Amino acid sequence: MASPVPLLSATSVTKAYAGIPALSGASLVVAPGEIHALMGENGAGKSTLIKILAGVVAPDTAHIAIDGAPVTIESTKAAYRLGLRFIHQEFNVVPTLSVAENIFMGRRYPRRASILVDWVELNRQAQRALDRLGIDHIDPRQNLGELGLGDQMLVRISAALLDDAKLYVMDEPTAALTADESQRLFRVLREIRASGSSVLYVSHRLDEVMALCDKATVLRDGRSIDSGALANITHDDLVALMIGRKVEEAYPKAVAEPRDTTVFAATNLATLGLKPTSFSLRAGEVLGIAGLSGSGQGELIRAIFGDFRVTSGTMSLDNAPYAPASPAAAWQSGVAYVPRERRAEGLVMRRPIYQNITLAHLKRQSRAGTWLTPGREKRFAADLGANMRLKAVGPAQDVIELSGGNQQKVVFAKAVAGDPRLLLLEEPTRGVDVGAKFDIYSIIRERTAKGAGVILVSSDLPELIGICDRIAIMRDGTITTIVDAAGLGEDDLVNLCYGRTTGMVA
Amino acid sequence: QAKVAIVTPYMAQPGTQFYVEAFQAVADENDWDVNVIDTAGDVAAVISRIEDLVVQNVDAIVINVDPTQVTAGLQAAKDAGIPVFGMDAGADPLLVTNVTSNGYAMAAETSTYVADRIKGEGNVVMFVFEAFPPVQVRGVVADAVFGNYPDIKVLDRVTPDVSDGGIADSRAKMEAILSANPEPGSIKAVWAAWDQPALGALQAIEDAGRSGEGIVITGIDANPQAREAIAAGGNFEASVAQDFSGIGAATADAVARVLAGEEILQSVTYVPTKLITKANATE
Amino acid sequence: MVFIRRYGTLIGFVAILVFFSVMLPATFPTARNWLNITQQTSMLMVVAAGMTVVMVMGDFDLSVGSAASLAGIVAALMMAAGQPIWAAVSIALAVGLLGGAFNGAMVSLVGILPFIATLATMTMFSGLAFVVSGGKTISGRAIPEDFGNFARGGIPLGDWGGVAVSLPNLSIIAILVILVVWILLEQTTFGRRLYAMGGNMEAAHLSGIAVKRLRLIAFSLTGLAAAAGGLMYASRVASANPVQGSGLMLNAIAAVFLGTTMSRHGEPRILATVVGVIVLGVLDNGLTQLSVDSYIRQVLVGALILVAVGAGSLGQKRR
Amino acid sequence: MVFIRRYGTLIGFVAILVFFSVMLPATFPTARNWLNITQQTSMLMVVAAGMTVVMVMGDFDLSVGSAASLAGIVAALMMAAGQPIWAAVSIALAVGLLGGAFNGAMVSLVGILPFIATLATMTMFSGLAFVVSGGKTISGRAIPEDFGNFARGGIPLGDWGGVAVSLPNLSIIAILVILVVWILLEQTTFGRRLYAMGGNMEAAHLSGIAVKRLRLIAFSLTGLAAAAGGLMYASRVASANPVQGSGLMLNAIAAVFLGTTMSRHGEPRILATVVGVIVLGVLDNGLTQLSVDSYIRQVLVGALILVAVGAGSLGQKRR
Ligand SMILES: Nc1ncnc2c1ncn2[C@@H]1O[C@H](COP(=O)(O)OP(=O)(O)OP(=O)(O)O)[C@@H](O)[C@H]1O
Ligand SMILES: Nc1ncnc2c1ncn2[C@@H]1O[C@H](COP(=O)(O)OP(=O)(O)OP(=O)(O)O)[C@@H](O)[C@H]1O
Ligand SMILES: [Mg+2]
Ligand SMILES: [Mg+2]
Repeated sequence: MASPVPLLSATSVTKAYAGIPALSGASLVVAPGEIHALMGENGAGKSTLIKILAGVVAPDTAHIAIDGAPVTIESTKAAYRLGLRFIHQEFNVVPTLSVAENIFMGRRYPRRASILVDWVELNRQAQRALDRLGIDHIDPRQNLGELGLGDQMLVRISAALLDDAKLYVMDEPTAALTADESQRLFRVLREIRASGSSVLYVSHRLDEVMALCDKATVLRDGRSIDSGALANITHDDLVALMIGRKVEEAYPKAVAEPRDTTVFAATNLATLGLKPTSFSLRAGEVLGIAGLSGSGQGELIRAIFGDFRVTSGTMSLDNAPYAPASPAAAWQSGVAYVPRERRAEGLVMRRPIYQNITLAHLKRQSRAGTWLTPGREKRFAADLGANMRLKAVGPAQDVIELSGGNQQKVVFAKAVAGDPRLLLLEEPTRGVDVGAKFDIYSIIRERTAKGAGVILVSSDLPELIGICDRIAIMRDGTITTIVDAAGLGEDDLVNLCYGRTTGMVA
Repeated sequence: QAKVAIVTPYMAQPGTQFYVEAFQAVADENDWDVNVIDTAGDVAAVISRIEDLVVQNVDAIVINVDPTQVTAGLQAAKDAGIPVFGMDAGADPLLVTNVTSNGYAMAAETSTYVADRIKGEGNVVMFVFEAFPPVQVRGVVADAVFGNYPDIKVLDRVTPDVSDGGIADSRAKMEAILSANPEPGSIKAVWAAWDQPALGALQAIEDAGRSGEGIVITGIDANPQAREAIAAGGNFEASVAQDFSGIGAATADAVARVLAGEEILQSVTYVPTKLITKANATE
Repeated sequence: MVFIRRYGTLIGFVAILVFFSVMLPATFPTARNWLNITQQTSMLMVVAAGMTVVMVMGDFDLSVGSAASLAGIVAALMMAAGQPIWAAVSIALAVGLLGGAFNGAMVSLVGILPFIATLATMTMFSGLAFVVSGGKTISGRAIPEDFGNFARGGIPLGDWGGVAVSLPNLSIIAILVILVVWILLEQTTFGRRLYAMGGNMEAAHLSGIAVKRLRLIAFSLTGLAAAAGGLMYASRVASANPVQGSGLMLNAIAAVFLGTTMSRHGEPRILATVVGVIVLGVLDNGLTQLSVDSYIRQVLVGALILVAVGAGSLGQKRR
Repeated sequence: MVFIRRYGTLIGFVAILVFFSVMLPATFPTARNWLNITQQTSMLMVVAAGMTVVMVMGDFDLSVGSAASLAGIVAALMMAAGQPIWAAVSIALAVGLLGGAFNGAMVSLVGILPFIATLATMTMFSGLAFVVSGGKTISGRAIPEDFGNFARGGIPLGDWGGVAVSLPNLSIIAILVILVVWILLEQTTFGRRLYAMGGNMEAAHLSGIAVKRLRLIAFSLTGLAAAAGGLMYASRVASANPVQGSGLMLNAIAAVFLGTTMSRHGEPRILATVVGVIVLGVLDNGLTQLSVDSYIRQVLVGALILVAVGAGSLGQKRR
């Protein structure tokens, strides 16, 4: 194969935030007609590099060329005109506008009489963009905010695919997608490759990357340390390249079997969007919750957490009646929560890391429950952060300055900081690199070894199978079955979620 | 029972209270149903409220706002045959009559008092307010009087912020002026177009420890706080009492006469005023 | 449930209307009275419509009242100096547009918080109005009769129960302004982009919307509407003084906010703003007709707004 | 660069101070004048300190001015009725606290937007002040001398360049209030929680913060501070009228917002609010001493604020 002019070449890209380097001479070369993975651990500089290409962040130095011609990208509009399309890591949608309007955001709407919006045409074109991903369950006229996270991501992808471009850049597009939805995205990405355009792809799901991408560039500490065809490298070597050490196993072994005491039980628990549901959780057990999006997983968690008013049924915690009136009461009882959307629900972005971590534990992290002790708080936060390899300047750094995966670690740290009896986790490892995932799983196992119970909602099926003891399947607002995770295959789980029978039902 | 309405944007000003109370007293004697409407400074709202009153078909309307600004409302009342009276408002063909004190005369009284007291020479600080016509005319007269003395210099012509009543801001302004003119005798007098700035200036002078310099302060209106200050014998020496109650009562009398079928010919009805000094402040 | 949540505030307002109609059957629910209300609220309507444009982006403009006063003063001074009415009106509108553009530049180009920027320009415009007018009220013969007559005129609608009614000119202007703003916000790409900015400024910026330019334009339009409101006010009172618009600012913001309690996601909508303005106008109109003492009226207006809006909010218990 | 960004506004303000000191070397930078400024701004300081508490949560309180007026009226009426000063002051403070709690209940329990809720209560409190006072100014012999004397008194500080200076009582109160608010916001879990709520209400709720209760408390404190400011005002003018606090509201919000331009992420901070209040006070004091015409002074105040804040903002390039 002749070596053609690269579609995109970015060399000597440097960027420092307040003197601290995020990129130190990184380079990236993407050829036409390839799906190129951009790899690296949390905080390696992937998103920063992408934002520079998108004209969102100004680099300190950069030599960027498109089709061999040097360019400077000084605005989002410039990037657009150069034929680059982006899906950024954080959710950038307008929930109050319709799906079609979100798809067309930033572009000129179809018009009548040269000024008035042609709504019919707008919705038609939006529908076409959705069709391209094979999406038929989303109405372009719907409000985007009414959709689940996965569907919102599908809309964002449709928006990027609205017209033809040279390079599509996607920063963790599958973090919120189900396996099925991911497959549809991959089909389109392969179509794009076939048409001669390229894709720059970021994901911490390595299996996905190995299966989909042709080439990879690995960033570590803001430098490109290797680049090459994925066909020539094994999974384990890739991990070692990224995080600089070997990870033997994806999931830590359970230290102890679940005990026979019950930590938590729900009896006929119901709330808005949740039909009467009963289950119990043993001390030291991790119970996974699987199901299609919108099956009531979120409602179940929020009901247990005291955030949704329970309309019927009872709960018990450590065999005592448990009926929290609010999340405040839940935390008091020793229940901790990692919410689904870290930026909207989990973090106070413009506050320091340590303040975010101690927010739910201020009673204990203060003198007499009243007087702040910032020094102690910082030390406490620094210790916790070290446990999960939090990459930050220090505990006083504002969360908004952290990379996506590191923000997620802060949310997790807050949840485990108070030695909870019951951990409620929604997508706790979203955007977290393989190494840090292992750390998080280890912490979960540490908690269970001390007799805590864990309820884990995740769209990452290998994760569910790997870390859970049992998995509850939710459908239409209630738990339909609970199966043992051991020996379960991904396909079995998918079938269960769709309500298709397999021989596996326990 | 006759329905009479008073519409004013200036209810918060002390004078207005007295008009209204005296008016009410006469109204009670006549057993009228009085509706007092304050539009809190909004002149267009005066028109709106007059329109509402016309819809409601009241028997008489009293305003205390410049009639040329509410012509639309006055016209609506006239079309409906409802008589409108001015209570210290201004003369206008659409009004039956306007009952008021003579503003030119009041300002002449205090400004000549000042000029005489300082023997026609020295620096004078003026507190004025141009946005309100009846007060604005006072400034005009005082300007003329001081301008007629070659040795009187107007040091500053201050318009205080009146949104809080005028005392506090006038005081802050006077404090600054005193700081800028630290020499004893560098300020001979403070002439204020109404009492609140005079009171603010008095506080500033006393607080600065300069009450011994003999700075002469005058106000206009002679409200209770001013009378007390004058009676105390300090720098605040004189003010002019408008007979607010007299204006209110005279307006009510005019309304009564018209309701009784009489015709009123003079477009302005003057009610006498009086210079207030230490001698008669407590009367 | 969903019904109450969405329409709670509206129901509260309808209850107020029903109350007045029952208490004042002969005068409140008449065509004449309603035409009065549209005229009485027309200035606020125009200013609030302009305010809606910036509030859609999540911004404020505190300077509209001063801008209205300034525009009125400028027009009055020009007319007093013998300029034709059309020239005076055009220059006054241009002053409003420029003032708004200045606000927009401070907010979007310099990057000052809208609250501070427009508070500062509120002071500046008001000071300018005092400076150019010398603090005086310009009235009487200085103002051409035609100018004052405009606000008094209207299009005759014929007889209604024996009374001749006409659609006031001021109301017509208000309706036109509402129509233009409605088209702008709901039917053009420009308006939809403002909504995108209000919903998520970051997302709007990332998707290539020229947020700085649009913000500048939006503030300019608000300034223009404020000037129009100020001219209407000046025409209605056939005079101009440097403070006469000052009451418009808080009421305009209040009307837009009242409107937001009726929209799906709490975003400002022009038609909801219209309802908000009318509610404020109806409360004044109805309580005056009921001869409620003005002080007690103040307390009642506040309380009624709380009850009406509160009814809507209580319905929205999510948890 | 980072320096300019963070301290740009502060540098602008220092430039203003230097300017006045150069123009008025004999009178502006004197202890006497500065003590005057602290006294003149003391009421605004107290009200703005209270406003900072709710603005930390991202809320507003538009009713502080009316609450101040109402508290002043209540105290004056009680004193006029022969009650001892301490009783009158306590009851007036209680009225402020209750009014604030009412605001808090509307916002947090009923769920009305702070802007609408406090706009409504602003109208209500103001109406109440008129109703209880009958619209009259209460002054003169109705007010005990001791009450008015308090504002005139102070702690002697000795001689300063031949002039006897003293620290005014009102300034002392302002300093105490600032200290209390500083401790509350910066040193206690209560303040930490308010800041978290201001940063992300949802995250704060899900982190176990009793957001409703805290909001209620915060609004109550703001009401209390407003009442204190109103009492100080009444003492300073030795009288009370139902509108005298109305200028405080916008200025208090302006001071807090000016302060936010000096903090890291634009969050309100009490010490920054103090700077904001002093800037407003210094501009008034300095320009008056320069005998700048009061109308032109208005324009200058606005322009200087824009320049000072703009200097800070321009340093903050977004990308
Ligand atoms: N606004 C900012 N201010 C200061 N530092 C920042 C800022 N944004 C990013 N950084 C730092 O730059 C480094 C690179 O971050 P980046 O978001 O590019 O990482 P990433 O590779 O995308 O990580 P992840 O996989 O977690 O998303 C991190 O150390 C981060 O803390
Ligand atoms: N980052 C982007 N993402 C998506 N579309 C973009 C982006 N930047 C620009 N566009 C689209 O590229 C085209 C050219 O942009 P530009 O805004 O200059 O057009 P315009 O003529 O100014 O349109 P308008 O008058 O509607 O603003 C438009 O269709 C615009 O919507
Ligand atoms: Mg990233
Ligand atoms: Mg464009």
